[in-house]
Amino acid sequence: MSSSAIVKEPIDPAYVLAQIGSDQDGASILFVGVVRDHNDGRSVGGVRYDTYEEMAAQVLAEIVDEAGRSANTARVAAVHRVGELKVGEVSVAIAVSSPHRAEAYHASRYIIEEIKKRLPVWKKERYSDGAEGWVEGQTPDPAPAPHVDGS
Amino acid sequence: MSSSAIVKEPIDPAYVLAQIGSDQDGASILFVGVVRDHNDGRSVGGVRYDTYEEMAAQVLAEIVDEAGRSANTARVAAVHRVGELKVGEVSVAIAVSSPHRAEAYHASRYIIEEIKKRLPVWKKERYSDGAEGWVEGQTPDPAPAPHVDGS
Amino acid sequence: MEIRTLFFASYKELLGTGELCVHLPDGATVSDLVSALRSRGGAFTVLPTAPAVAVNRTYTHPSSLLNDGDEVALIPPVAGG
Amino acid sequence: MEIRTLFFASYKELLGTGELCVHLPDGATVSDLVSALRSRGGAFTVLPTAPAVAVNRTYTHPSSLLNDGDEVALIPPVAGG
Repeated sequence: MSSSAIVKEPIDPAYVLAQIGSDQDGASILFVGVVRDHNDGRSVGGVRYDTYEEMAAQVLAEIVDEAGRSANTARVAAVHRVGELKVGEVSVAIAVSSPHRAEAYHASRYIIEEIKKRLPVWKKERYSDGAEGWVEGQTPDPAPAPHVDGS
Repeated sequence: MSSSAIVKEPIDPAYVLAQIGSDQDGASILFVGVVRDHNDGRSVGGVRYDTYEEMAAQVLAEIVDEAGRSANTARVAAVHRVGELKVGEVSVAIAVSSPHRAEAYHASRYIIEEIKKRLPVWKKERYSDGAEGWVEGQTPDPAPAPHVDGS
Repeated sequence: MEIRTLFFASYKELLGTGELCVHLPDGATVSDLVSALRSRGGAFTVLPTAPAVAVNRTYTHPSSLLNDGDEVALIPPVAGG
Repeated sequence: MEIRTLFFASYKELLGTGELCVHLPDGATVSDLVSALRSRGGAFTVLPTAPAVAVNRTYTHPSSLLNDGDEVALIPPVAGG
């Protein structure tokens, strides 16, 4: 019931949302990450996401699996885009459904936080003044704990 | 930038999501509440939501406004359906966008929790065995605190 | 004074009506209205002694004073979402 | 033994390459690989002494032993989402 992918094409959030949900589920949550026009006070014109594709696909599948197991019978789908993105374009879409809303919120938040901690994806911002820079990220832990922690 | 409504017609979550988002916003969250096929161990065939419509419209607008003010420059939209609903139909859709994800998650969760605490809407479940029953709800506080509490 | 009193959901089913016009002496409170209703007997005695109440569409304390023409709703526990 | 070593993002830009084949003695660890790279001098000295490392696509401790044919990636701080 769960799915995940690293893609180069634009993401359609409605399509990701349509991957999940069932008659047992009272709550569905869609998280959409979008390239915004500023970061740390600088005006951003666009970004490029690089990736270690084979590993990223595997890590994203693990994160989705962990979230699904933690949230009682959750249906989970996550897609991360890589390559060149313009302001307003979707970088990540995460959909979760679950019988009750608490688990769905928890699983949704878990996935985006774990993506930021350990998905091998890097972001280079292109600023309006022509400069570029790699976004300061997080150093992945060598043994990520496979449990869902508090929000 | 915020909107809210009590409606009798089916809700299109994608339409609610399309109400929000801007180039300043890095995170959008859509919460969708769906009529599920069971509750408290009983098989549910459908539900009816009754409402005190004039007051519900006013209370939902207040909740949306509180969430918007608490989440830094959030764009917020919330729609609650009333009347007869079948299993799988959407009862509520809440969309929030914000520069950062923490505020968006917080505002989204705040809205659904406040709806359950104080929106004058009542749910009668129709069970597979033909019986019906009002869902045990929450008694609204006479002076709801207008601040966003922890999740 | 005259109070337009509204009933919803389980209260409406219990009483068999969604609306009543209730006459009360000046200076009456929300609590007085509830007592007046319960004193009608029959199904009215099944109403809680201190239900949630909205006066003119705002949740209000039982001790609040009522005014002629107020719209008062007795609110069963809510279950939206 | 021979280790296929991958560089991404800022490390790739720094070194001007995304991949190197590195020869190491048997029994070498992840740390030994990083030391061997840094000892090449030039831009290599700018690599952290203990970067995050994935061996065969799994995050691994610096003390882990390497095997001939391993794919080892040096992982700059990640910034997905």
